[in-house]
Amino acid sequence: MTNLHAVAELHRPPVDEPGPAVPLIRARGVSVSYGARRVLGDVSLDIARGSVTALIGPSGCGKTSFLGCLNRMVDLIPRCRVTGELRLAGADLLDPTLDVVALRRRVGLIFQRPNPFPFSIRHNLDLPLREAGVRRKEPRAAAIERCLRAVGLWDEVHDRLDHAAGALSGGQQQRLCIARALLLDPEVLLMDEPCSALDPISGATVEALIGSLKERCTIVIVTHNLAQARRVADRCALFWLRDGIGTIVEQGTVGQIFHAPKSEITAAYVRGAVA
Amino acid sequence: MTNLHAVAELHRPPVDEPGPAVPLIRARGVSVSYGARRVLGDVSLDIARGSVTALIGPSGCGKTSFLGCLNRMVDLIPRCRVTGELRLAGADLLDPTLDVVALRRRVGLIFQRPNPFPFSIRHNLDLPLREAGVRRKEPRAAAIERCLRAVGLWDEVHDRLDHAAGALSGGQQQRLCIARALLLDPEVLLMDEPCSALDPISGATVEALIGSLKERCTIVIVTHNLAQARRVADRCALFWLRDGIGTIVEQGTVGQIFHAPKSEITAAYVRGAVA
Amino acid sequence: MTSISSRRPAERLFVTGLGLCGAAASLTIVAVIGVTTVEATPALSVAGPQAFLTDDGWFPLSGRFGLMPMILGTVLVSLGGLALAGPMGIVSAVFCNHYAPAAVATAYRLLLKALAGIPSVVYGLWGLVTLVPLIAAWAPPGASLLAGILVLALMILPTVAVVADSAIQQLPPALHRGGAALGMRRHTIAFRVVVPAARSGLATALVLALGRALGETMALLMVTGNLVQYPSSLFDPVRTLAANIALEMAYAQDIHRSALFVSGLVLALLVAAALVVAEVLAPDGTRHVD
Amino acid sequence: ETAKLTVTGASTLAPLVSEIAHRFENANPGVRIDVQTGGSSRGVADVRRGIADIGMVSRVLKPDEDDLTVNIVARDGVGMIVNTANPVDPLSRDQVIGIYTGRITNWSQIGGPDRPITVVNKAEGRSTLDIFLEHVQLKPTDVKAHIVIGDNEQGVKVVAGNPWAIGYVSIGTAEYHAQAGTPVRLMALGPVVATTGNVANGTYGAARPLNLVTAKPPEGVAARFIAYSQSPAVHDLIHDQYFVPAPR
Amino acid sequence: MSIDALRRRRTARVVDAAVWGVPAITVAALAWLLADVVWHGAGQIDLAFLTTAPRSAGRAGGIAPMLVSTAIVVAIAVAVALPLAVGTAVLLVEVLPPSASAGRWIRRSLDILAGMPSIVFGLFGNLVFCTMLGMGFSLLSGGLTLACMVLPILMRAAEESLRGVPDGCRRGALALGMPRHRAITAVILPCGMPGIIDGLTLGVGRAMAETAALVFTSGYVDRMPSALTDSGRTLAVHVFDLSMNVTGGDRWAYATALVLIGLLLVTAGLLSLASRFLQRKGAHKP
Ligand SMILES: Nc1ncnc2c1ncn2[C@@H]1O[C@H](COP(=O)(O)OP(=O)(O)OP(=O)(O)O)[C@@H](O)[C@H]1O
Ligand SMILES: Nc1ncnc2c1ncn2[C@@H]1O[C@H](COP(=O)(O)OP(=O)(O)OP(=O)(O)O)[C@@H](O)[C@H]1O
Ligand SMILES: [Mg+2]
Ligand SMILES: [Mg+2]
Repeated sequence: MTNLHAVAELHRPPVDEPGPAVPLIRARGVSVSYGARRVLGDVSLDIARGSVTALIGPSGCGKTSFLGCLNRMVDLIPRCRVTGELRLAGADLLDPTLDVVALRRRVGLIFQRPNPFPFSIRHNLDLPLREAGVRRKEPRAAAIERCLRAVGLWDEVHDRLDHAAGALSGGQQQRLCIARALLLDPEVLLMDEPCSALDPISGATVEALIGSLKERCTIVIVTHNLAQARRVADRCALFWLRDGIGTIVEQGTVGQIFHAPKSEITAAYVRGAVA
Repeated sequence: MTNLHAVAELHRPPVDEPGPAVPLIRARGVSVSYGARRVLGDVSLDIARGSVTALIGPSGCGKTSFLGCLNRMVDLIPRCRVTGELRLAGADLLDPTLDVVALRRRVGLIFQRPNPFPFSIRHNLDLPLREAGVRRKEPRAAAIERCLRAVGLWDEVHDRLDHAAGALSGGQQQRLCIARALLLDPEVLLMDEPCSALDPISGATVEALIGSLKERCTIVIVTHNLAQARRVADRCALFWLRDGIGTIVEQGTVGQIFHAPKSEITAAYVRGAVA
Repeated sequence: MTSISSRRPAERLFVTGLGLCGAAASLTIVAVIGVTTVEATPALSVAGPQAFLTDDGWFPLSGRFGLMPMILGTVLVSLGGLALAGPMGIVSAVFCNHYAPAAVATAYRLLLKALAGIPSVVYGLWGLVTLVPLIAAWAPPGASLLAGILVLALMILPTVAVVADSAIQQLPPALHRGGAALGMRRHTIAFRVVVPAARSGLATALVLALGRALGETMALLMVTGNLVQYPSSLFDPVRTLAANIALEMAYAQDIHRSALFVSGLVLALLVAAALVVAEVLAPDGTRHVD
Repeated sequence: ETAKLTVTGASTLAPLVSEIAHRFENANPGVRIDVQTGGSSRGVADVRRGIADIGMVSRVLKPDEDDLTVNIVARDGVGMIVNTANPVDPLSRDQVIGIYTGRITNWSQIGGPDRPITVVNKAEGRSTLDIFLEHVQLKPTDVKAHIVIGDNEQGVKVVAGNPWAIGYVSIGTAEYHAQAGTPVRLMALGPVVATTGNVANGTYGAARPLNLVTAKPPEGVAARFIAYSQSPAVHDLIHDQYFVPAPR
Repeated sequence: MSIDALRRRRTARVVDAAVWGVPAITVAALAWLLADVVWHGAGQIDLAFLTTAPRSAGRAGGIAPMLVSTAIVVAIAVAVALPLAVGTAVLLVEVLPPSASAGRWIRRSLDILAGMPSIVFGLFGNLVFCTMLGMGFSLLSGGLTLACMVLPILMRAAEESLRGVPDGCRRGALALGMPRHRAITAVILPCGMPGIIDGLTLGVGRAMAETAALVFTSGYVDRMPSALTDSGRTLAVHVFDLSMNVTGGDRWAYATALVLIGLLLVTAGLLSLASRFLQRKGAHKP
């Protein structure tokens, strides 16, 4: 189910519907500053519909900030400024008049730090569903079970859905947040280190999930686990700090990046890390 | 610098000073319950002075809860109850009259979720130092630089030490918290997934740090990254859920666990994950 | 469980100090209630406690001590005021945090804080000179339950709004971001995520405001008409317990004076009853998880 | 000579006594007079307990208060007021009784427009209430009021804001407001016209005394201060407060 | 667009309108009230009004002694109540376990205190501070009585604010081996400071506005106070007296009220600046 009216609204300045050759997301010279500090400079990246793109790179080089631009979470950070060109299916993502709510329904985000609401597990999942207009109880319960199963959490929590989400272990919270983002069936899913708090088994569950989502969902995943990037991604982009400003030094298919890197930085990074 | 007076206080019921053969930390039949829910049962583990012990296992099986017992952070969770025998250098860690402040200075903890104070970066690091009685400014500044360098954060933040710590990226916050725990030179360092938010480079920095700390510090590290466990740890313990209660299914040297596991669960876990 | 005592002298001293603070704070109420009780004793022993509930009419000089209409009046005015000011205060707090541009929010906050410190006599004068005549033109005598509720609502609104605002401001921003990332609309985030997450702070705001409402004297004295009767509509005058004390204390002597202190005691009981209800309705919130 | 006097009691009297005290202090350096309020009953109680040297009492003393020495400083008449928009004038005593007992509930019953009457009464214990009741020969329990008020100013504002209200307040206050343009009009309580002049010359009966009381016959500074308060030297201050100097 | 979507859009509009409507109503009511005060009072205010003593029972002269008395009484109240309130709040949140009945009783007792009418505080203060403790009518008695009055507001605000401090901060501090009292004073209290300051603003407002409690304690004397043991009339008492007891005092009552409101705005502004400064010094949110 693609949220049709949301798409309709987003398209306000009507543009040519992107064909398969046109990338779903298109970034050109995107820069991000917090106050006077520029942290991301001149990022250009194309993301095709239905692909999985891994963003890798050292800590603090602007990966999270870039994801934040894609669903306009940056709006919530005071003094944060984004420039450049950023389009989703042709629509200008940096347009100040854009309907950000519709955008965020299409573009889900899973945060680096799990952030469940301080309510019960069930209520955490019920809320977005009700917000999306699912009024009846049964379809909500069904969706909740489906998504919890998808992240491998159902068996662990099905008997305590009414307990506080805050009492879950770190990994459980993370998976709860993934499940929550899946509920709305987003068109694009941004995942900021979704497996960082997960053990290998849960991590594998999430990776399998990513695989199964691919058909109906475009995924951008930030990961520090290069092996994981190789396993799940089609394309890969390496962010790097240059003079204190993050940018993309190389991008390409996973094969290219890991086996035939053009830049020395990339070569060193994937080598050093894989070793 | 071992915190001598703290040790002295801790030793209230005088016990024989443990020789090298006696483990520094000794757990026998430790169980943890939150309210009526038992989450950890019958954990027995010995940790030798100067060793690095990795705790691995799936999400929600009680690793964090076990670490919490070792420096009595569990005291802060209402309705949390710990039973069994737990000793540090012979002193009973579950003694309700134990001086937990002295204990926590000896046994540092790095949390799974980075939790910098909502102050400036500098103030985050200044506080524990002042607390430990370092009155003059220069030694504090020196210690701060040393610890920030140790976690590879100095270059990134030295020009904005007075900015808010909360504006750091996820990985930067994580490393800041590691630096903060190092300042006091703890005797035992408990690390709960310290590298989960870190890219391979920063991860390697932290691993190197662990190596360099080994001489003066006993380290217990929870990690989901089995490769990391193999790289940094001497011994390894696998936690597993049995009937909903976490326990240790196997422990031994890293070689044993990864190459000659006794239990099938271990074999499957390390295989599945490494593959 | 948390060990309260500690072996460290500094810490022990600190905890002792805190204990003394707590003891002093709770002693205050003991002292206030104690003084009130001592002063109320003559009337209670002469008339008997039940007289204050069952007597018909309040004519203390003629030995009639019925407080029931005033108890009802106090409850109606306070609940009415709270019913208006509670939601408005919470909405104000939401407004400051999620709707208003920063400058507007700052100005509005300042305004609310000033509102909280205007003497009640000024509210009373305003109500008497502007509000009561308006109501009187419509449904005489004007001075009424309704006037009391409106003036009281305006007076306690800042208490609710300021306390609620600081409770909401304190929530981790991750909460708001989490909601936004799920494509929730602003009002859903505000009223379904933020407000419930701040419920313990909001409960505090309401309790404080209720206390202020029950104890409010001068403003109500000027606008409620102070008639000792059971109101049959919003436009009927009522007298509150606090107004009763202020109205008559100046000339009251002996049993009359003592009977006024019984009003104070009854008010304390009323607050206690309100707290019991509040505790049953809204059990203590827990600490926020971050 | 240094001395300190504490005067407590009626808030009606406090502004006046406070001003007298300032003048007295200026004339007698070293003397300090602290004026406090809290009500007539407080004045009586404080003087009896010895907390205050002088009490201010804005009413006739009760029979059980004959242990105190009374010194009248000024008088304050009580008159009926209605809104200037109200054409009814004059009111007979019977009509007032009818209004205050609930027999007459509409101005049309006494020749006014068809409007319900809003009856404003004072709170139990207030001396103006006592004077009013005594004058119209009613018991407190007979009165059927719509609004109960405390101070005079409140009464004036209620009547000013409600064209169909009737109440009774201090004549001086009402005169001031009538002059200052507040829409209130004084009406006599009885046959004599309600003016401060008639209160002063004693023809207007419905008036209360404003007293300074002491536990024992005053002596020393207290005696001098009371004498000063009763002297013509402070008559301008008494007029300033819209009271009437007491006949000596 | 579906009916459902339309309905949802309408809900959003209605809620948004309500959220803007409430402050609009509040501002309108306040503007109305303020306009009243300004209309009647502004004409009386000039420099002399602020710097001279009142004459003719307040209908001439100024309010200088009242300004000083108000400042002193409020300062005493804050100096006494703030430490008590914060101490009690810390006791409830950081020391006593949440289930402790002592904590519940302390909180309940303060809640009841919050509901007592100010005149009862006045009579209480008069009996206890003025008479039993022999302080007489004085700024000290008044300040102490006010301290009792604002204690519940300060305590509740502080308690709430401390409860809102994220557990991560608390655990972080304790895990660093900070003794509990240091964790509280160095980390938890600074984190909770904005809420405490908000409570303080409310409390100061309440104290500055108080009448009935002060008539019986700090008193009615309109002389410039020269010691804490002197009686002194506060601005709010002056407003009350002028409007209720002094015939023809209305305009001066409004003028005094206007000064009081101005003072409140300044105080609230300063306190919020202080709060912001403290936040900036440390700070951000986790
Ligand atoms: N405060 C709490 N109250 C109740 N239950 C809790 C609490 N904290 C943890 N638990 C439960 O205890 C179990 C063990 O949690 P713990 O955090 O120790 O797991 P963990 O091994 O660290 O998992 P992870 O790898 O996901 O961090 C989980 O099922 C969790 O839901
Ligand atoms: N709210 C903020 N205000 C100011 N600076 C910020 C803010 N958020 C991030 N930064 C800075 O911007 C830079 C990029 O941060 P970002 O979070 O995008 O990095 P990242 O690539 O996600 O790193 P990590 O892998 O550690 O999460 C960092 O130097 C960080 O300190
Ligand atoms: Mg990041
Ligand atoms: Mg954990």
